[in-house]
Amino acid sequence: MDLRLLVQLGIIGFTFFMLINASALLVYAERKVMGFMQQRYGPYRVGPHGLLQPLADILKLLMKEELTPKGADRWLFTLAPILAVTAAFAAFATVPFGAETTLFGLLDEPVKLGVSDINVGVLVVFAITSMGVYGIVLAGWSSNSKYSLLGGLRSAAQMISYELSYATALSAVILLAGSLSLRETVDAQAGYWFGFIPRWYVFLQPVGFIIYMIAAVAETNRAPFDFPEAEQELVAGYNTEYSSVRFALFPQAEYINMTTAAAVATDLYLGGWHGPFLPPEYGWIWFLLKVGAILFAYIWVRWTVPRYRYDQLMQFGWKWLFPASVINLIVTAALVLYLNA
Amino acid sequence: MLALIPLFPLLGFLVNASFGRRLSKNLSGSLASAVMVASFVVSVMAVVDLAGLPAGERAIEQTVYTWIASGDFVLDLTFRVDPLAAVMILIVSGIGALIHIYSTAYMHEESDREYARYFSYLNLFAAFMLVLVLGANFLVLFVGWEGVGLCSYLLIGFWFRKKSASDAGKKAFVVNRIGDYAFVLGVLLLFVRFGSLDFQRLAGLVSAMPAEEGVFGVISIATLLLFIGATGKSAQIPLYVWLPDAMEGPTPVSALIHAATMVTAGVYMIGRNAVLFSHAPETMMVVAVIGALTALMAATIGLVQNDIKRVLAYSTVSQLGLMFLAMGVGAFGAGIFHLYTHAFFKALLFLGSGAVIHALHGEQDIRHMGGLKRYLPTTYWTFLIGSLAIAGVPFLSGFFSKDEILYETFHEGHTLLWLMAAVTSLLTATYMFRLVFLTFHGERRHDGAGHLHDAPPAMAIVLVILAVGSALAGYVGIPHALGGHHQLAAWLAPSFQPPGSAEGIEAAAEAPAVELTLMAVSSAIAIGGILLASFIWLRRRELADALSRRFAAIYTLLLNKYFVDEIYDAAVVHPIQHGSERALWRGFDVAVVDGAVNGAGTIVAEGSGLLRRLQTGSVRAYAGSMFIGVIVILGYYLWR
Amino acid sequence: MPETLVFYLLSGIAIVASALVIGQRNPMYSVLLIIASFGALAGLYIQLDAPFVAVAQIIIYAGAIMVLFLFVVMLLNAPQEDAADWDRTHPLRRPAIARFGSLLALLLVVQLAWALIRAGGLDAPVAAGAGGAEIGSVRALGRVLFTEYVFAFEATSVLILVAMVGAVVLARREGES
Amino acid sequence: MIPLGHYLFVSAVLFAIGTAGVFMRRNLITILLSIEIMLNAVNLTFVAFGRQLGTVDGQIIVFFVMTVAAAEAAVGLAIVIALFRHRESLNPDAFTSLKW
Repeated sequence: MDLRLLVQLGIIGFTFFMLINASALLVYAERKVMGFMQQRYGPYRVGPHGLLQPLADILKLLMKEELTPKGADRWLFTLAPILAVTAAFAAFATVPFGAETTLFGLLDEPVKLGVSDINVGVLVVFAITSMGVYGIVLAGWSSNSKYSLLGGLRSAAQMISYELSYATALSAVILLAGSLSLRETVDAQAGYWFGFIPRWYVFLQPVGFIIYMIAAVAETNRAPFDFPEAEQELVAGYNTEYSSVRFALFPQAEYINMTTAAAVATDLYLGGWHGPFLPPEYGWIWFLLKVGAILFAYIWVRWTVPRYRYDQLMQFGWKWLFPASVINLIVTAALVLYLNA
Repeated sequence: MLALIPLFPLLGFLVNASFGRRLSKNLSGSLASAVMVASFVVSVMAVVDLAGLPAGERAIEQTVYTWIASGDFVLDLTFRVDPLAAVMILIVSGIGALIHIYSTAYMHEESDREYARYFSYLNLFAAFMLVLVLGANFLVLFVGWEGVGLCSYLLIGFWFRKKSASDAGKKAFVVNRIGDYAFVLGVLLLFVRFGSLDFQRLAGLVSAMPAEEGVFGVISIATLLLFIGATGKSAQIPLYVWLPDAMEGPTPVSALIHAATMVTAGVYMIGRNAVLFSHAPETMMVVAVIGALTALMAATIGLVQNDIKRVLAYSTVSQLGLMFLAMGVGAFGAGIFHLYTHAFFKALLFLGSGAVIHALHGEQDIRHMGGLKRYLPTTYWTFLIGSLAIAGVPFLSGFFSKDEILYETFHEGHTLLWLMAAVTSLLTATYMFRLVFLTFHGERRHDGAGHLHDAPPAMAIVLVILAVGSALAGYVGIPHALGGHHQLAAWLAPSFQPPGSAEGIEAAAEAPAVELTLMAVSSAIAIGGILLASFIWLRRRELADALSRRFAAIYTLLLNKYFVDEIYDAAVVHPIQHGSERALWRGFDVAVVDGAVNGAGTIVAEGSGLLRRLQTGSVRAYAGSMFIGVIVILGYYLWR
Repeated sequence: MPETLVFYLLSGIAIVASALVIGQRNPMYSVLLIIASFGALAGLYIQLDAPFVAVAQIIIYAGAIMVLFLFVVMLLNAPQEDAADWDRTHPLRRPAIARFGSLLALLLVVQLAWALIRAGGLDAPVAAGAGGAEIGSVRALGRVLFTEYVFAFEATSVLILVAMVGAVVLARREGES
Repeated sequence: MIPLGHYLFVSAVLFAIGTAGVFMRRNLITILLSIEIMLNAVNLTFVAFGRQLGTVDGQIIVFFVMTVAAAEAAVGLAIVIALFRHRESLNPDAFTSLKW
C-alpha cells in the first residue's frame, strides 16, 4: 500500500473525526454563546469552563434506555436517525477544505485536502443534502405519534420549499465560477481586486449569499425556522418519541449539516482557504476561521430572532425568497453573458 | 352578370324568408318587387349586350363554378343567354315584376307573416324560373325545373288551412313528379348516349346524325321521355289535371305561374332542344297530336265552366296545346312567339279576374256576377283587350302568333291538325266572350251589398301596362305576308339551329296568298266566335239553358271535364293507394323495413349491453387490455 | 473485475428493490424502496459516464418527487392495502387479474429478452463509443440542450407551469378561495 | 466492459416489474410508483444507448422524461388527494363510476 493512498485514507478518517468533534463542540459553543447572550455563564461545572460538558452529555444519552413506542414501525424507527446522520456525513464528502499540499514535503506529489474531488461536486452536496429530509420525515412517520407526524410533514414541506431557493442561489455562483467543482470555484476566488479586496464571490453575490444563508437555516431546521421541532407547538417534533443513542443522532446530524452548510458557504462565497498573511500551505486555518464565523452567526441568529409562524415561513419562502433568488440568477446570467461576450 | 339575374330574387327570398315576419308589409312587398325590377333591368342589359353580337354568335356564358367533377365528367354551373333564353328572361322577369307589384295590393289583407311568406315564395319561384331558362345544361335546367315545381306546390297550397288548397298543391306536386320522373330518365338516357348534358354540345352531336326513323331510336325515346316531362310541367294530356285545380292559389300566382311562366317551361324546353326534337320526327308527331288534342279538349271544357279562374285555366291548357302543336310541326319560332304573346294577355286576364274577385270579396262564380262594366271600368276595358287578343281578333297580339301557328300547321301539311286548331280558335273566342259577357254585361246578379271598388292603383297600373302589351306585343312578329319582317323569328332562329350553322334564315316568302287566305279565315273564326257568344249569352240567355238541356249528356260530360279526374282516381290513384296500404305499408314496411330497422337496433342494443360489461370503469382493467395489446403486437412482430 | 461486480451489484439492487416496491402493501415502504432502486440506477448512470444524469436522478427523483410521494402518504395517512377486500361483483376485478397481470409482465420480459437476443450486436461493450469524458461533461450537455433541444426545453417549462397550476387547482378544497 | 445488452436487459426487467405493479397493487400511490419505475427503466435504456452511440442526446431525453415524471407526479398526487377526500380510499377499484 503506497503512501499516497494511506494519506488519502488518513484525510477521510480525519474529516470524519472532525465532524463528530464538530458536533460536540457546537453543542458546547451553543450553550456557551446562549449563556453569554442571556447574561449568564452557561455550562461551567464539568471540566474547566465546562469544556467537558458535551462528553458528559453523550455519556448520559448513551446510558439511557432505548424506547420504541407502541405501534411504531420498528424498522423505520431505527432507520430514520441512521439515514439522517449518514446523509449529513455523506454531504461533506465533496467539500474541500484546503489547498493542495505535500504535507510539509512528506509526499512527492501534492495531495488535495478533501475527501474526494469530483467535477459535479456542488450538485452532489446538494443532492445528498436533499436526501437528509428522509431521516426526519421517516422519524416523524414511524413514531406513530401525532406530534412526530406533524413535525415530519412540516419538515418535508419546508425543506422542499427552501431547497429551491438554495439551489437557485448556488446556481448563480456556479455561473460565475463556470464550474460545478467546488475546488475550482474556490481557486477562482484567489487574488485581490485593486490589490486589497479579496476576490470573494460574496462581494459579487451579496443577495445570493443572504439567500443562501437564510435557506440553509431553513434546510437545517434551525431557529427561527425550527418548526419541525417547535417545542411550544409539537413537544419536540419529529424526535419526540426518541431516546438514548437514536435520539442523539438527530442533533448530531443537525450540527453536521450546519457545519457542511457553513463549509459550502465558505467555499462558494468566502474564498475557501484563500486569505492574506498565511502561506497557502496553511490555508486550512483560514478555512476553519471562516466556518467558525458562519457557525457563530448561526448560533447568534438562533438566540436572537423569534420563531415565525408556519404559514409565514411558507409565504416568505415562496413569495419572497424564491423570486428574489430567481431574479438574482437572471441578473447574474445576463451580466456573465454580457461581460464574457 | 348573368348570375345576378336569378341572384336578385334569391336574395329577396332569403331576406323575406329569414326576417319577413319582422318586416312591415310595405317593406317586404317593395323589397320583393324591387329585386324583380332589378332582375328585369339586368336582363335587359344582358339582352342589349346579346343583341350587340353578330347574329351567328349570339350567346353569353357565365360559369359560376364547377359543380361536379368526377373523373372525365365535368359539369359546371353555367348560365347561358342566347336569343331564346333572352326572350324568356325578359318575359319571366318583366311579367314577374309586374305581378309582384300587383300582388302588393292584392295580398294586402294577409297578415304580416303571411304576406312575407307569400313574397318569399314568389321571389323563390322567380329565381328558380330564371335558373331554368338560363341553365346551359340539363342539370342546371333541372334544378330550376324542380324548383319551380316546389314553389308551385307552396303557392297553390298557400292557404294551406283550406283543405282544397292543400290538396290541390299536393296534386300539382305529385302529377309533376310523374312527369319529372320521365324527364330525368330522358336526361340520363341522353347522358349515357352522348356523355354530355350541355345543350350546345348535344345539339352539335345530334346534328351530325341523320334524323331517326321509328320511335325506338335513342333520340326518339329520349325526346319522348323529355316530352312526358313537359306534359307534366306544361299541363298537356295526360298530365294536365293539376292545372285547373291549381286555381286554389292566390290569383296573382295563377297569373304568374300557371299562365305566364312556369307552364311554359315545357314549351321552352322543347324549343331549347329543337335540334334534338327535329331529329326525332315521330316524337314531333306525337307532340303535335297531343298538343292539338289538348287544345281542343280544354277548349270544349272551358266552354261550360262557371268558375272565372277555371275558365281561364282551361284556356291556358288550350293555348299551351296550341304551342305544343306549333313545336310539333317544327314551327319552333311560332310556338315561342305564341308563348310570348300569351304571357301578356293571359297574365292580363288572370290579373283582371283577380281584380274582379278582389272587388267581389272572393266571389269566383260567373253566374253570380254580371253588369260589372259600370263598376269596374278599368278592369273591364283591360279585360276586354285581353279577351280580344286571345280570341285572335286582327291586329292584336294574339292574332299574329295564333295565325302563325295555324299557317305553319297548314303549311307543313297537317290539315287535320289545322282543322282542330281552327275549331279551338273558334271555341276560344266563344268561351272567352261568354266569360266577358257573363261577368261584365247584363244585369247585376251579385247580391253583395256595398260599394264595388275598382282595382286599386298598384293593380290598375299593372293591368293597363299589360293591356298595352297585349295589344302591341305582336308587332315584333308581323308576318311577311303583311309586309312585315318578323323580327322575332329572325332573332330566335339561331337558337333552333345546331351551333355554328347560322346562315341566313330569311324565310322563303312563298305564296303569301295562302297565308293571307288563312289569315282571313282565322279572323273570321275569331269574330264569328265572338258573335256566337254574344248571340247566346247576351241576346238570348235562355238559349244557353236550352242548349244545355238539349245536349244534357254532352253538357254533363264537359262540365265534369270528361270525368278524367274520376278515371284517374279509379285507374291509378285507388289501386296505388290500396296497394300501398295493403302490400307496401302493412306488408313490406311494417314487416320488412321496420323489422330490419328495429332488428338492427335490437342487435346493437343487445350487443352493446354485452360489450359494456367490458367497460368496468376500473382503470386497471383498461390498462390491462392495453397491456395485452402491447404483448400481442410485440409478439406478432417477434414471431414474424 | 470490479466494474462488472459493481454493475451486477447495482442492477441487482435496482431489480430487487423494484420488485419489493410492488410487493409491498405499505406505501411507505414502497416509496423508500423505490428510492433505493433509483439510487442504484444513479450508480448505473455514473458507470455509463453520465454523472450529471446521476446527480439529477438523485436530486429530482429522490430529492423532490419521492419526497412529494412521501408527503402525500403521510398527509393522507394512507392506509395499508386491505388484502381480503376483493370486489367480487365483476369478473374483471377478481384477484385473477392481478395474477394474470404478473403473468403478462413475465411474458413481456420473455418477449423483450427474445427481442434483445434476436437483435444481435449487443455484445459490444457499451463504452466502445466516443470518449466518456466528452459526453459526460455538463458543458456538452448544456450546449446541446440549449441549442438543438431549446424548443422542447421551453415547451417543458410550459408543461411544468401547467402541471403546477393543475396540481394547485386539483388539490384545493372546494370553497377555498 | 459491460455489454450494452446487459443494460437493456436490466431495463426490460424493470419495465416489466413496473407493469406488473400496475396490475397487482390496489393502491393509487403504489401504481404511480410503478409508473415511475417504468419511466426509469426507459431512462436507463436511453442513457445506455447514448453512451453506446457516443452522443449526449440520450441524456437530454432523460432530462425531459424526468421533467414529465415530475409534472405527472404533481398532478397525479393532486388527483390522489382529491380522490381520497371523496372516498377515503386509495383503491382504484373504488373509483369506477366513470363507465357505461
